[in-house]
Parts: sequence; structure tokens; C-alpha cells
Amino acid sequence: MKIKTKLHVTLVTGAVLAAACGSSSKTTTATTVASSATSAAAGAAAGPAPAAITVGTLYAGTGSFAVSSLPEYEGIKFWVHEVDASGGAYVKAYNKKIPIKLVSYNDQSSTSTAGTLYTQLITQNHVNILMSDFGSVLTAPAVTIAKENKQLLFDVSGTGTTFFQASNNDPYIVLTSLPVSSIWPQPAVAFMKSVGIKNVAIIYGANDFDQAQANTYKQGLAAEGINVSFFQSVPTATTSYTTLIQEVAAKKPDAFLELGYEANDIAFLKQLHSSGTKFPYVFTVFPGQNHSQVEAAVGASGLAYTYTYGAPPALVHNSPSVGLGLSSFTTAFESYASKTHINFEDIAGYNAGLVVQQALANAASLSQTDLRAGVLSQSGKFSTLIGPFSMNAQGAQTGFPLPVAQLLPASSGSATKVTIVWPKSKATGTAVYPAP
Amino acid sequence: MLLEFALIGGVLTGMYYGFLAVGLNLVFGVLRFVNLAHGSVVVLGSYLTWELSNTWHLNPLLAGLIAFPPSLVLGAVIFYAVTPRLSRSADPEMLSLILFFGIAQAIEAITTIVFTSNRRALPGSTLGASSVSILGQRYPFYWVLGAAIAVPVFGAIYIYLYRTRLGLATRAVMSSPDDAASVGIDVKRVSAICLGVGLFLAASAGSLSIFIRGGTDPAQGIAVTTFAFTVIVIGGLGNPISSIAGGVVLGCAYNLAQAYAPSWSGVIPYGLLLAVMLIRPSGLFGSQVRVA
Amino acid sequence: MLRDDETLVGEIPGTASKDRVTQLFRNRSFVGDAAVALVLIGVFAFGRSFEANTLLLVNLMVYMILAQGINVSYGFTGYLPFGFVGFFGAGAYGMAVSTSKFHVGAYPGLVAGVVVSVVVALILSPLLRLRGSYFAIASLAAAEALVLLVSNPSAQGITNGAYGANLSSVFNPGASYVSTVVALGLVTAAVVWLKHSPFGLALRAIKADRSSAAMSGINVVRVRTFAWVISAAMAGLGGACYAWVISVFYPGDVFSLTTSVFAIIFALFGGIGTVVGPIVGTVVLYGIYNAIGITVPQYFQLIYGLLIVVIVLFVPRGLASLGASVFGRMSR
Amino acid sequence: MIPQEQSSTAVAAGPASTAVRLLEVRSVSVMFGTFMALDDVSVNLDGGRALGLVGPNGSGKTTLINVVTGLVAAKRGKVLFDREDVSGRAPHRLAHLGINRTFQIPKPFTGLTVRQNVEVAARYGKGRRSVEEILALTRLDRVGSRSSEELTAAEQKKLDLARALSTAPRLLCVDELGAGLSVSELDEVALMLRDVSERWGIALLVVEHLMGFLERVTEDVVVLNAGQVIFEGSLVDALRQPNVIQVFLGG
Repeated sequence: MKIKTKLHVTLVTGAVLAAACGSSSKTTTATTVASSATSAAAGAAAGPAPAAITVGTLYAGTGSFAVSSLPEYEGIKFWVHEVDASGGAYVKAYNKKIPIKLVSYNDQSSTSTAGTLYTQLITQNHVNILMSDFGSVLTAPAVTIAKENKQLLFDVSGTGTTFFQASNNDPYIVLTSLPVSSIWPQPAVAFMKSVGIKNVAIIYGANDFDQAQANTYKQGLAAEGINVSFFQSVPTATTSYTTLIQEVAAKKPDAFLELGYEANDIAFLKQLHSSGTKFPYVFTVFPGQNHSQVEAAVGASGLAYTYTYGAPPALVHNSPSVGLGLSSFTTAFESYASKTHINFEDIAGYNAGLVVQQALANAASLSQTDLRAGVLSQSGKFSTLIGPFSMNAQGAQTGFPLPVAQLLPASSGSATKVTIVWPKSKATGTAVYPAP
Repeated sequence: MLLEFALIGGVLTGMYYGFLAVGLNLVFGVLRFVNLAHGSVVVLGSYLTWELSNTWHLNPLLAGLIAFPPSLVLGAVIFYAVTPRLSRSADPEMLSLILFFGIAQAIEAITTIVFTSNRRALPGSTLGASSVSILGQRYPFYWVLGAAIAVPVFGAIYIYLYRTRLGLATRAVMSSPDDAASVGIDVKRVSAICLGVGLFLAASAGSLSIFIRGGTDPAQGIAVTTFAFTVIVIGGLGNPISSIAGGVVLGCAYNLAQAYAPSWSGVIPYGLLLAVMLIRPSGLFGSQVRVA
Repeated sequence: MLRDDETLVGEIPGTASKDRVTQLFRNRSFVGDAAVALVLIGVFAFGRSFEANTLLLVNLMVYMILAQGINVSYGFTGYLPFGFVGFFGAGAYGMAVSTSKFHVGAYPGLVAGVVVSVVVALILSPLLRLRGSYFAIASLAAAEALVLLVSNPSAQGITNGAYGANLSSVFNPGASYVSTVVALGLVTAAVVWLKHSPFGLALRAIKADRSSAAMSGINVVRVRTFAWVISAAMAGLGGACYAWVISVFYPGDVFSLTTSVFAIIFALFGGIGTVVGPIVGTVVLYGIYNAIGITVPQYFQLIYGLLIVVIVLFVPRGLASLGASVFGRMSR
Repeated sequence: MIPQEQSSTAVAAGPASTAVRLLEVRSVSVMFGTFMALDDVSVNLDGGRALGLVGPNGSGKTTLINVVTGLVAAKRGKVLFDREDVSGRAPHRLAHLGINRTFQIPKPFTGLTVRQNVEVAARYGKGRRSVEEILALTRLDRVGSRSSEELTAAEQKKLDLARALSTAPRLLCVDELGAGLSVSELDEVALMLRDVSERWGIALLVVEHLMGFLERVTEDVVVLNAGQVIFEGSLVDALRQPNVIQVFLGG
């Protein structure tokens, strides 16, 4: 499939070149090749069952998103592997199991390339299921393309709030593996109230993901009567926080939240540690999602006693109604991907596959609208290793809550352990507040 | 108090910024083009540092010394392979710029292939201490270390330029390659050495950059080059020693912005670059336009 | 300010415009260039019937537009703006803000995109005082400053800041595609005009020697600024069309430095100062990018980097110059 | 600005009845950094007349032409053209007024053909002169379709002249046109200059080292040394002046 597509693209560009040079013979050849691909019908419910359900997705092999995108892609591949090993996914429309076939391209973290490739997946590969690449930035180009082509977009981790506004009137998107970023802070706000935090400082990156969280914090904290004494954005490319930390220290807040991407969080935590300044509660986003890498960069002493969003593998839902539980996933995935440290993105990719599986198992036909109805019908009805699945009418994920975790020193002292401390029902340890 | 912190911090980081940029200025002074691969070499130096520290458990700052021989060789190879053809072309200055952009892309690609695109960072504890107290406030140890290393580096460059024969030849080539050639200076040899030394300074600055910039990844190159270019434009193009002054101005401006208008701090280097170029192209500390 | 004894575009003394047209059509290279433009429009106008991935075609067209913009700026006047993508982004945001905040229609939105990029070009025109590499890097700084401006939370009321742009209110795949084809047509026609008009000659004269050009009566500053504005307008139009097609984007997407880099390499590879060069350069390199770049991107970047080195050293005037010399030898 | 007493004035005046004062350089000084390139220089030239500008290297001849044609700004003093103060005006404006020049090292528009080189100047210079006529006059018609960088040095000099002429100047500054030409080429170019000057009534300001060339074009000279006028009058007289001889032989 891949090779054919490449050949196809080459031929078409060749055709344009040939045309530009005034030759006409090559154009005809390319036209024939192309039209044969166009005529294939997509996702028809009637007629015989397809030999395979094609799932198309993109991943970033290089560039700024590669670090997060590659594990997520591994997770998706693992899901395909698992499903096919069990004889395929159950498809309600044909009342039988059908194997899954994965088509994927590398967008190199470039949104314009991603745009072309999403179109490629829809118009040339005619995939039954379209899954987006990691994060809001690389999902954004897929949103309009999916809507234009009336193709349902399974948005894996693009939590940007703008995708799910009711005013968009977009019935072609569902968010599979993370809640929309605007609801991430909810458990954390409750926790901060419970330990009696009165005064909070927030710095956040000027991007969709972080800004949405920051604004939710601001509103949520205000609603709880907690004072936000410092609220500032920094450009996303910022890796220098020392002076800011000094400025915040002067305000003596109980809590200091830094909402950034992974590179921001690493730089922030390192510089906070080097500054010699202490806060009772320090919160960053990524240590909970990619603990091993953040710890390697920051060092255990820099991470100790800071807080983050708790996510699997630290967060354990061991008896999900759908898919593998965390411990069996860990064993199976580690042997499949020959990895030793799994992180949240691996799980997010796998989880997206589970949601797709639910869509197939509950949709009346393979049409994109039926698939969406299939997903929505299951809102509140199943849980996976991330937690209970829940979705609103705009396709935004409202389940999979992210609890509060603290990075407590492990017994050896040279490492930290992500420990869930809130809500109590999920807690695997007790919070140490204020941090020593 | 915050002002004081921002200014002292600005001076400390600024001296390091001068070190980060001085190689670019040396190359510009001698070869008359902007080495767009400068930032990519800085990044390469950072990766070397990471490998040394993580794989070989050596002091990360050793990378700054190890880089010397390969940098000189690389400088000579690039110089002798490229300049003869370029100098015969219609627009050598622009073509050099584009050419070194190509070299930067190639270095970035090789860095990605060898080290993957994963971001690498080293905990501050690798350097020993974590913070230092100056006038009652605590500053990150690597800020102080950066400044402390920048001083001897600039001292060495000063001695090289003003106290050695090769340095005299270098200054002659900087002021006029034709005149230098006419008094028997081997302009090509001096240029090749300076390109090598410039690359070495970039690579060795990279070993601290992984701490001061909070980590490194292959795609940072062009941003580092622009930043370094801002430093040398402020200081004065073609006058390596003035780079330290340019660094301090930029360091202070950036730190003040971080303290009082953090959301605009990212604009500082670019805004300052544009302002200096349009208002005082010779730089704040550069010599006046040379008399013909 | 324009005195009555000055015009921007020189006139041929004592020649009626009709003769002028006849004269142009006798010029074989003009006919060739015009034919290229027409074929190009034809290919893309009917492109959707043989290529279902319209976004691929749109990207191809957008890069051709940008490469032609670089061509005007560097090929005709000798200024190489590394931050050329700034105008592209300005055009995209002109389109986005005018349609989603001020609720103008899509076509006025395209015009607004061009206007915004032209305004940015005029604001930045003092940069034209800078020489060669200074100018190249200064323009890069300007583009970087622009994206920080657009995405800053205090600009959110206008640009929607970091949350990005959403043009779903005017989203129209068919019309936006056709507009891109028309935009490419206009841009190509403008380059054909530049190459064959006295104005284009004046630009090339300035590039060859400023003081001789001034002594020939050319208002160097004004002519150069005008060319700079044309080049920016091209990028702005490309950006506005792209914004319309893609409809949902973040500031970083339309101000990505990679876009500048691609456009510059495509133009240089094909050959600057010609009509056909940037087109061929884009088709070949973007074609290769799509064919192999997607599967082995890091090797592709390596190939790209080395390719630039080879172009600069061995074919500084691009493929078009190679083609011309081969063609010249054959016809002899 | 009060004219200083020691300012020297050179006049190439024709019969008072017909000549009109075309160019008046009044007490011009030019500084390059701390170097005084021109020190209080005044030169006058009447319409249709020719004036030679001689002096050793670095005496300020080319700088004076640069001031007159607007490429260099004077620190003090004025340039009047047709009794109008044109100091500090942009070169293209001066070209439109009728001031033009050739360059010591010819600067053709590389990449353009010889004909296009002249066309640009004809169109933008508002000369309204026929390109073909200029090409024929400067004997470049046979190489009209060649690229300008392919020309010989002598042809490039003629191209410079052709370009200047096509803007229909009333004052033409000629900067060392003779340098590097063979004897026969010198003759040809000198004749050409005389011819166009008489035919179109162009005033000439001629910088020249080669006295043989100069005497075929004009009799009147101004001698510059170290940025100051040291002699004005006829060429024959100049060569009898001890201080002029000393400057040329001893300097």
C-alpha cells in the first residue's frame, strides 16, 4: 500500500512536471493510474464484508513532536497486533470479526505535510478509520480535512478546546484517550483546596494546550476562593525560567504551577532546583506522562515532592471492561515493543485502538456517521486501563479523569515514584504537603 | 531586589552569551560571511557533552576540549573544499550564506540520525554544586560557571589576537585580505584556521548550553545561530572581543523582560537585532565605519 | 511625492502600446514564458480530475507561489529574505482575522490577506537598507517577532492568540482550490511581466549595479521597495489561500521557518531570475520530498543539505541554467 | 555659507554673449572620516563647453564628479545646475535634470544585453533618444545582442558612454575614459566625445590622466592637488606652471 502510494505521488508530480515542460504523453499515464484508485468505494455498509478494516494514521518520526508521537504510534501498532492475533475486531455491521490493517505515514512534525498526508489517507487509501497524530498541533490540520471529506476523525490526544466547541458544528471528531485540556485541572483544584492552599502563582506556555489549562485553573481556583496572585504566559519556546522563579518567589505563593510542554517542564524544574528556592506545592504537566525521560533530564532530587497529573502506568485501573488491564498490558507491550519503560503515550495509542474497536462493535454500518453514533452510544458504558470512558455531544472526552500525583522519593533515594495522592479513591500514597 | 537579580543574572548569562557568539564573530571578521552552521555546531557540542557525561561518566566540560582537533580539521576541510569555487562566483557573500545554511541542514540531519530527535538534558548536579550565593541572592551554579569560563576564553582570544604572530596576521586579514596578502600573509591558511577555531568555540560553548538552555535537541541550531548573531550585531560585527559586551546587553535586556513582561521576553532578541541593525548598524560597541 | 517627471515604470519613448505588444509577441522567450504560465494554470485547473489529494496540489501551488516570491525578491533584486514566511503568515492571518472577526466574505478576506502582508512589507522596508546577509537574517528576526506578536495572549482579542485560527465560517473546498489556482496564475503572470517589462529590466539593472542604475535615472529606493512589496503580496496571497484551504491552524503552522527554507531551496534549485525555474524546482524537489522524504525524513534532510551545497558550488544559477545550456547546445 | 576668500574659482567660459552658466560648484568640501577629500573647491562650467580635471591620484577628481552626480554628499558648499541648487539631490533626479557620467571602471548591467543596457537608461532617464541611434553612434550596434559582461574593456567603456548619452544629458562627467585604451581606440573615443558634445551641445567635465587624450577634447583645465584647486586656465599654461609640474613629477 505504502509503495503504491509513493509511486502514485511520484507519478502525479511527474505529470505536472511533464505538463510544465509541454509534454503530454506522461500525463495520460498518470491519469489512468490515479483514476483506478479513485473508483474504489469507501466504507459501504451494504454488500460483502471487506477483507480488512483499514486504519490510517500519521506519526512524527522526527522533529519536535517525535518524542511523544512515536510511543503513541507504538501503542496503536500494538493494538493492531493484539486485535489481529485474536482474529480481528468484531464488526457489528457484518456480525463477524474482520482483521485490521494499518496504513501510516511520517509527517515529520510538519503541519503542512500532515495536511497532505491526512488527505492522502482519506482520498487515496480510503481508510475506514482515520486516527490523528499526537497532540493538538498535528491534529489541527486533520480537523477541517476530516469534516470536508465527511470522515470521522479519531483524535487520539489532540485535546485543544477549539476542536470541540458547539459552534463548530462538527460531527466528525471524537477524542479518544485524554480529556479535553480544559478539564484536566479539576481534580488538582480540589486537591489544592483540601490541603489549604490560599495563594497560587501560574506561568504557562502561550499555546492552546497550556493556555486552556491555565484559564481553567484560574476560574476553578477563583470559584474556590483561592487567590491567583501571579498569572503570566511565556512564549512556548522559552527554556529560561530563573528570573521568573525569582519574581514568583518574592510573592511567596503556597503553590507554583508551571504549565508547559515537556521541554518547558524540564527546563523549569531544573532551574527551580538550581535556584535554591522552595515552594510548598510545585506542579508541572509532564512528569506524570513521561516520567522516565523527565527524571533522566532533571534528576531525582529536582523532581522530588513536586506534583503532576497522574496517568497510567502510575494510575492503575486493573479491571477494565474493555481491553487489557495495566499489568497484562505492560507485560505484553514490553515484549512486543522490546521496551522496558512504558509511558502514558504508549497507553494512549493502545487506548485509542480500544475506542475504535467499540465504534466498530456498535455501529450499524461502516459509514462515518454510524461509526460516530457507535462511539457516542457507549459513553459511560465501558472503561479501559485509563479509566471510565465518557463523551459529550461534541465528541469531547469528559471521562478518563487525571488525578493528582506527587513524585515521592523511592526507597533507594536516587529515583522518584509517581504516587497518586488525590482523589482518595485512587490514591496509592499520602501527599507530603508542604514539600520538605 | 528583583531588578538587582535580573541585572546580575543578565551580566552572568550575558558573558556566557558572548562566549556562545564569539566564534561566529571571528569567522565573520575573517571570512566575511555569516556562518549559519554555527548553531548546529553548538548543538553538536551539547550532544557530545551529554554522551561524555551519560555514557562515559566523565566531566561534561571535557567536551569543550575534546572538540578542538576535530573542529580544526572540519574547518580546514570546509574551507579548502568550498572557498576556491565560491570566490570565483558572482555573489560570494550570499552564496556562502546559502552554502553554510546547507551545511547546517546536513549537520542537523546527521545529529538526528546519530542521536535521534529526543531532547537531551543533564541534571545540574552533574556539575557539582547547584547554586551560588552572590550579594544575598542565589544564582544557578551554571550561570556563574558560564561567566567564569567566558572570562578566560575572552582573555585567550585577546592574547591570541594582540600578542601572537598568527593573531596579528588574523587582524590584518580582518582589516583587508588584499593588503594582508600583499605583505606576505598566507590569507588562506589564516582563514582556514579561524574557521576551525570558530567552530571549536561554538562546540565548546555547546557543553554549557545544555545546562543554560535547559537541554538540547537537533532542531535548535537555527535559533541558536540567530541568537548568536544578535549578540555579535549588538557588540559589533567583525570585532570578536566586543561580543562579550553584546552578550551582556542582551542578557540584561532578556532578564529584565523576563522579570517585568515575561510574555514578551521571546521578542527581545529579535526586536533588539532589528533595532540595532536599523539604528546603529556598526553595533553599540563596534568601531566606526572604516576609512577607505 | 511622485513628481510629474517621474514614473515608476519606464515608458518607451515614441512607441505606441500596440507596437509594444506586437514586439513582445515577437520575442520568443516571452511566448515561451507565457505558454508555461498557461500550461501551469491548465494543469492545476484540471488537476483534481487526475489527483484526488487536492491538498497535495494546493501545497504544490502554494510552494510555487512562494518560490516565485523569492524569485522576485532575490532573483530580480538580490535580496534574500530568510524570513519570507512572515508575509505568508501575515497573509494567512489577514484572511483569518478579517473573515472570523470582521465577518467579511472569503474573497474580501483574500484581499485583506494581501493588504496585511503589503503593510508588513512597507513597515519592514527600512530593512532594504541592509546589505546581503544582514538583510537575510534581519528578515528572519522580523518573521520570528511577528509570530510571537500574533500568538501573544494580549493579541488574543484579534488573532485568537495561541488558540489558533478557525475559518469554518467561510470554509469552502471548491472555491478555495479555484482561488489558489487563480492566485498561482496571477503570480506567474506577474513574474512573466517582470521579466519582460522595462520595470523588470530596471530591477536587474539595480541588482547589477546600484550607482549605474541611479545614473540611468532609476529611482533605486522606490523601484526596489515596489518589488519588495510585490514579492510580499505574492506570499500574502499564497498565505491567504492556504489559510482558506486548511481553515484550522495555529500561529506556528503558518510562520514555520521550514516554509521559507523550502521556498528558497525550490527557487534556487530551479533557477532564479527565470519564470520556469521556481516552477520546475518546486515540482522536482517537492515531488522528491513527497516520494521519499516522508519515509526517511532524516536522510532526506541530509540529502537536502548536501544538495544545497552542490547547487551553490556547481550550479549557482539553478536547473534552468543547465537546461538552457543543454538546449542551447542542441539547437546549435 | 560665507564664501571664503582663498576659495579659488575656475571658469571655462566661452564668448560671454552665447554661454550660459550651466554648472557652478561653490566652495565644496568633502570628508571621509578624518580625511579631507575636497577642501573648499569651486568650479564653474558653461553650457556646451568642456573642462578638464587633472591632478595626481587621490587629489579628489573622482570625488568632485561624485559630488556633482549626487553619489557623494558634500559636507559644506553647494552645487548649482542651471542656477538651481541641486546639492544633496538623489542621482536619479540629477539624471532627469540632465547630469550624467561614465565610471572610471565601467559598471555595465551584467546579465543584460548591450541593447537592454542602453534601453534601461533611455526609458528611465527620460532622454527620449533613439536607442538605435546611440548604439550606432558609439559603434556598439554590432554587439547589441551580446551580454554586456562579454564585451572587451574598450567596448564596456563605450557602453558606459552610450548609457549616459541615452539620458540626453546637458552635462556629462567623464571619469578616465581613456585609461586602458589602445592608441587607435583613444582616437576613436576622443572624436566621439567631441562629436556628441558639439552635436547635442553637451557640456563635458573630463577627468583624465592622459594629456594627449585631454587636449583633443578640451583646452581648459582645473588642476587639483590634495583636494584643493591649484591651477585653472588653459592646458598649455598649466604645463608651464612650476607648481603643477612639481605635483605631477615630484609628487
